[in-house]
Amino acid sequence: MDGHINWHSFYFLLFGLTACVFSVAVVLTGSIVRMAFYLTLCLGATAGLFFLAGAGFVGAMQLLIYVGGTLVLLIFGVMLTAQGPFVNMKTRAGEWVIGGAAGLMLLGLLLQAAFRVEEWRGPPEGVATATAENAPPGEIGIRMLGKPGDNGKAVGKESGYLLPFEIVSVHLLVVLIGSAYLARTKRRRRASDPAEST
Amino acid sequence: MNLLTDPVGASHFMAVGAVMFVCGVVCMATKRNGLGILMGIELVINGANLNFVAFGSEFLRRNPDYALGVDGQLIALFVIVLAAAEAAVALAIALNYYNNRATIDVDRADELKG
Amino acid sequence: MDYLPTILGAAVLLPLISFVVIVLFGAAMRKAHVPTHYIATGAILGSFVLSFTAMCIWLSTHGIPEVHEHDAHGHGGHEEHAAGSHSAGADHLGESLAEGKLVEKGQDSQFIALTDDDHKEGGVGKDHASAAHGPDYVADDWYTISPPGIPKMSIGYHIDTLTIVMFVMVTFIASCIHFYAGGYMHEELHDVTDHEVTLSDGKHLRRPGRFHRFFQYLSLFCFSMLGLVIAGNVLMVFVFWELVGVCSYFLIGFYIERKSASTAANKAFIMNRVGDFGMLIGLAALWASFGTFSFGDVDGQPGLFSLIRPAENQHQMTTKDGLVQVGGASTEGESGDDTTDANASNPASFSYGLLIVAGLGIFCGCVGKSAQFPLQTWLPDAMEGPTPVSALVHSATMVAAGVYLVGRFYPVFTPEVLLIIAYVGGITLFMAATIAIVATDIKRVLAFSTVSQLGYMMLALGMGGWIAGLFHLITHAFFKSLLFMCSGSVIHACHTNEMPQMGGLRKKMPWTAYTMLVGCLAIAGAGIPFLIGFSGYYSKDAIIAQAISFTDANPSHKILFFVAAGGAAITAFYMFRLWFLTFSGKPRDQHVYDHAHESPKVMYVPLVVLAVLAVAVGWSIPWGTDADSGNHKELGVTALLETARPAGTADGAGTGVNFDVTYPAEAASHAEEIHVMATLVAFGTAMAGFLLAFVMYGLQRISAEDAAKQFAPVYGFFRNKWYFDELYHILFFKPTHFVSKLVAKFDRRAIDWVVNGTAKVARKVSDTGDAIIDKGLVDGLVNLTAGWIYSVANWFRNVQTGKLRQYVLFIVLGTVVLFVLIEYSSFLNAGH
Amino acid sequence: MAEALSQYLWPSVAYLLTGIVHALLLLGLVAVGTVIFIWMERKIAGRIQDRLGPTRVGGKFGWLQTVADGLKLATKEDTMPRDADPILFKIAPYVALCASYATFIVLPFATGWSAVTSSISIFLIIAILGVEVFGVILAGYSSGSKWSLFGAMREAAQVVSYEVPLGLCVLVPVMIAGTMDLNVIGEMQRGWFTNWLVFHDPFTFLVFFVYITCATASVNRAPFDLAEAESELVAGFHTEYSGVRWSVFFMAEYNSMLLVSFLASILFLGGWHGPIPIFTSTGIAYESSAAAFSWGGFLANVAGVANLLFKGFAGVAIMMWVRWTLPRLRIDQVMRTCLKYCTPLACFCFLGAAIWTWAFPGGMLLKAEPYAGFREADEMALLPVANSAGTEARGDFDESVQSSGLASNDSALSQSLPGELASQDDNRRSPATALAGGDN
Repeated sequence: MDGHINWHSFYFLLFGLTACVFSVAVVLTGSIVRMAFYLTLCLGATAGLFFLAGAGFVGAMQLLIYVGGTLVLLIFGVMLTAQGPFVNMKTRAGEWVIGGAAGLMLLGLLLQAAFRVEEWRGPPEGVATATAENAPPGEIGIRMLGKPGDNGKAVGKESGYLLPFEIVSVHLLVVLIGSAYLARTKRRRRASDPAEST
Repeated sequence: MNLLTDPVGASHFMAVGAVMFVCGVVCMATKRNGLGILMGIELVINGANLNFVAFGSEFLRRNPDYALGVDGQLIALFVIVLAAAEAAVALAIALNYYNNRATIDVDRADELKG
Repeated sequence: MDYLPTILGAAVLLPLISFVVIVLFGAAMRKAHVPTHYIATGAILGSFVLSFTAMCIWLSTHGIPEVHEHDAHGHGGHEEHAAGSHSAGADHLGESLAEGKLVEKGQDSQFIALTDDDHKEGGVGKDHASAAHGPDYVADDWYTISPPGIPKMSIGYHIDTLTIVMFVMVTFIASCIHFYAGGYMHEELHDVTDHEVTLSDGKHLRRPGRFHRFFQYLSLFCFSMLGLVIAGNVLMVFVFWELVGVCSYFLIGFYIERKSASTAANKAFIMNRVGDFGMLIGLAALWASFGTFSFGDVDGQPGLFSLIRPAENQHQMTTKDGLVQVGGASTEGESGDDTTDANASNPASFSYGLLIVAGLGIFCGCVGKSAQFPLQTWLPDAMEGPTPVSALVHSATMVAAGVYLVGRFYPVFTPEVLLIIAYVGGITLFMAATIAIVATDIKRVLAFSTVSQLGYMMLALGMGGWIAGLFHLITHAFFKSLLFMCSGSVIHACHTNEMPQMGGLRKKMPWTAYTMLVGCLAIAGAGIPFLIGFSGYYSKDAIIAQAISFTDANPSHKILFFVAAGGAAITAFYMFRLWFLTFSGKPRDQHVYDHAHESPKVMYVPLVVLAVLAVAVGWSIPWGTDADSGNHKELGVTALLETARPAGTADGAGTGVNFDVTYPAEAASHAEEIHVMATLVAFGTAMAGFLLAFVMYGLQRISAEDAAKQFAPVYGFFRNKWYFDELYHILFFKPTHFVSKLVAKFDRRAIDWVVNGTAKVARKVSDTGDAIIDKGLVDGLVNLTAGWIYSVANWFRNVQTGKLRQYVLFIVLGTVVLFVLIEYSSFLNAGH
Repeated sequence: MAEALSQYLWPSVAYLLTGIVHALLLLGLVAVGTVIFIWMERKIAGRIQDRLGPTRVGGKFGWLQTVADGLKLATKEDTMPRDADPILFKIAPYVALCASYATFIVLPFATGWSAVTSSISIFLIIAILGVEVFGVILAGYSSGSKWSLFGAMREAAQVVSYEVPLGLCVLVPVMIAGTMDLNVIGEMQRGWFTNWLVFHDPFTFLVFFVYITCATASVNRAPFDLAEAESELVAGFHTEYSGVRWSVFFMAEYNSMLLVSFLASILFLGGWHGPIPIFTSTGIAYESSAAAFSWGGFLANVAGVANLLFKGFAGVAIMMWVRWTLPRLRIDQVMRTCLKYCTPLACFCFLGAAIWTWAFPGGMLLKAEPYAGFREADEMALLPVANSAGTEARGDFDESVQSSGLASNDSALSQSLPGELASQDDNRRSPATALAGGDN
């Protein structure tokens, strides 16, 4: 029995549980910095899941952009907007109840949708998924440059992504400029004097 | 089924994604801190992303031919990039908001109420 | 050779660049005290250098032109000129004319036989730029505007010797004028007080100087003129034609605050529009008939000239099938017996009338631009512009454009049109000359002199003297610009235009006086007969010779010769009257005399340069002998122009169909007898005019005032410019006023009544409808709906709390509900 | 190793055991390395400042000093400020250490000797290295001290900024090699030292120095050590740390230094290949990372590891040298160096190297006949196949493709190969271009 441990599944359990636990922790914790930390762990575990799914490049991207970039940005925001060392804004109990209930409903919905299709349940037993290799990034790059894949088994489903790629590039530029404009230093108004803040 | 011995499938990834998604939604619904809401959004996006990658993967399906292939990864990439952009803008907005109000509590930002 | 279009194109564009630069930076340069005229002058100087280069290239590739006619007469035969196929034919014609024969209809066949023979004999003959072959030219399109499928509209060029000569002339004179204007306009560098403009508070107008604007217009003017000259098709000609017009409008109205200036500018512009209207009709006729705009053959497509005078028909006027036949049909009856000849063109078989219309239309444009009778009145008024402008307008650019166009379109003109041109020119020549006698404004004298000289050119062209007319255009450009600039120098010194206030200025301003004397001598055609002379001597001789040759062939038009000869006398008279009144004798106004001074160097140096050329431009320099044919080569304007002569016009324009007129070949006027007689006539008349002027104004033996009193009616008639302005006032202005008053009355009484009545009725009806339908029905419905929506929306607004988190919850709940619904419905469906 | 063990043990246990052994080996490298580095730093600082450095405690050249330091740190009282966030405060050093330690997972130490063979290893290393700053920020924030917070902010700003030029510098060798696989990049530089990428063309030569600068800045070493500027911020983000946790931060820092030095060697300085190809020319070295086990190859690989370690330690020594020689920059100067000099320079070099590679496919000093093994490495980058299949593919490739003998899970790539091979006269053609060109 011991010899049949499926390491792929094992790692999935490891990373999936990490992701789930820490995403719940994000919801439950009150401190915004701890939230960010748990989020990091959650997203890191997600990156691990990406590796398990054979999307190594996406996983690395996730680490680089989310964990390395976006979250650092977020922490910056936290530090810039925190007045005391640890700011808690208490949520009322009623909101917790309503939010939790709605969330649970949604979760139920999504879970039953996830396990509904037999085909999605995974490969038939005995197929060794532990050898799942990450696809080389070459194909991703080529597809991004607009060359449709000639993967014979999925003709018609795959196409080039040059236009979205370009749109996203321009979008990023716009965002860069826009956020630089929005966040540039302005005269800071005092909170105690609402008459000044028009 | 025994998760330690049986191969996992797209459904399992989707379950993890669903948990993250719901956590994100609940986070958005309950946090009063603007940045907390931002983190909720990140969770939601990642939950969704996980689904894309899972559907793209050929190892997680009964019939690998039905997998999305690289398309799933590509969409996930786009989502990541757009999420980063969104985070930057949202953060800029949050900072601006904070500069104007000296707080980040989104419940105070209800002046658009008609 | 291949570089020619590029070089000339660059020469055209340089002034445009200068214009653009000054437009963009002129104001800034004025503030920075950077003289703008360096740019404009540099540009036009560059153009001149390029044009001159182009001429050198042309001469080096085509060789120095050879002269045939003189040789033919000198040796009395044409057998030895086997090489020049044209020369033989031309010589033959010249010879037959010299023997006093009229050119009969039948000679055409003879001519053709002769040329055929020559072709057989002279197989190795050098391909001369002779009439039998048509002139050498370079024509192509730079840029085609129109899409394929419709008649081609393009920006192209047509370069032949005429183009090049015009280029050199225009750019050279314009360069001199630019230099001169740099000195003349110096007042405009600073703020200017215009003493001729009085404001309502009694003060004089004070305005910022417009130095840069002046040069900007000047540059545009040069650009348009050069573009007009290089234009390769009619459309382009028309565009630049209008550009020239608008530039003259700007420049004549340069002192826009003066009422006289702005009116003069308007007048010039409107008069030109009248002519241009005719020109448009002419162009339309041409286009409708030939479907092409370009002059020469471009890309194998035959141009206008080859269509009208195809090479297969020895460049005689020919038609093609399918032309509008109405014109031809109408002329057939009258000229049926003239068209029996087998080889000659058959005018009746094509729309000859349409060609006449086209020719007349184009000439209409030229009448406007070159201030010919009856549209001449704008030119004297145009003296309101600054003197350099007058010099430019009157010599090289605007008025020259009209004459140039007649020359360019020469193959299109039928004998009838040419005759009309000749008569219009003659009338203009005489009328303007008489007015010039009595004018006292120094610039007006010159203006009328210009009109008169333009009449000369038109007369010459109309009598078949293509070279004579264009030659006079060139020489006239030089001495007239010289004269104008001299007068400008005088005005600059005296601050007045009136000659009665001048006198004795010779001592004060010697450079101006003597250069002007050179100009007067040149325009009067002074020279030692048969030996050498000023440039006017040659060109006027050529015109009078042409007049003699023409009137010999057509005795019924003898009057044209007298006009030409008399005009020469009057020209000499009024020019020397001007000179004597201005420069000799005693000062008539001591104040003006004391104030006068010689102009600065920058102004009189161009005068000297121009004076030299006014003397020399008419000379032909012998340039050795051609090794092959033994012909003499000559370097001179006439010889150059000869190589540009339009195909098929060397042997005269043929015979009129509607009028009884016969055109001899222009070469015929070089015959010995005619030449001698013309020289004598020209010299005699000029001498007579000069002597009279000398007696009256130089020696003051005959009192001019007495003469004026004695001939009071004539004097008044001349003084009032033949009452043309008044005539136009009565003919056009008053009837228009009358008609417009009538129309206004009708408008107010009848039309207004109808309109108001209709409006009243409509209002009544709509008022009634409004009360019933709109207020009751529509408003009720609308209000009901709005009220309902309001109440619903009012309820919904409670949902809009503005709380972000609440919205998130709504989204979640919405999603859940949606899924449940779908689930439920699919469940129901499955149940079925 | 796992396969060998699984003959005697349960596969799962064998797998776990192998992993633990590998991890311990690497951890040993890090820990011992840190100890050595501390000693090195002290000695080098002493020499540069014209003194002897530690000599008192004992041992040859005073090496026992660092052992004594370690003992002291381990036994020191672990204090925590009252205002600190306890969870984050405790966990922050381990985040930093884990991030820098995890990079070794894909780092090759010699031909074929990497824990995980990944086609995107360099990308992964850069990504994981970026996480290290997270621990620093957490530490700075959770300490509840303004010095720590300032230090953390500075460090975060600096590291995030310098990641841009650093990434651009790394892109240059990646572009030349046409792969992000460090194994391939290293194999590509086999042979004489002229094959090293730093000598590939003038632009790589230039970008090597840009890389060194950026790497120094991104690991917060002097003269870019703004985050722990003693004179201003006491000790920056680890002001409040002491004892073991402090030493963990120290380990993370030295580990990062070692890592960027390793990267510099692999990307530019030939990696585990020496300047003179002793093992390659004698033929006992592995020909590629896919070669079967042989004792000669094993020996060569051990020598390669030593080589790489030497280069890495030399790099660290140079960083120390720089630290004790150059004064510290101001924060604005640091940022200006990054944004105004390093980034444009790296962009320029990237473009230049791209053009150079396109114009001179062989590079500047590379020998006319490149090492034959590279060709196979090239193929390996293209083929995500099992190791045995790779050797088979070398023999008669077309046939194996025809018979679908390749256990490739991406048929698009395998189909593209025949055309690519046919046109591959020039062995130096990068796999990416070959892929794009031969794909139809």
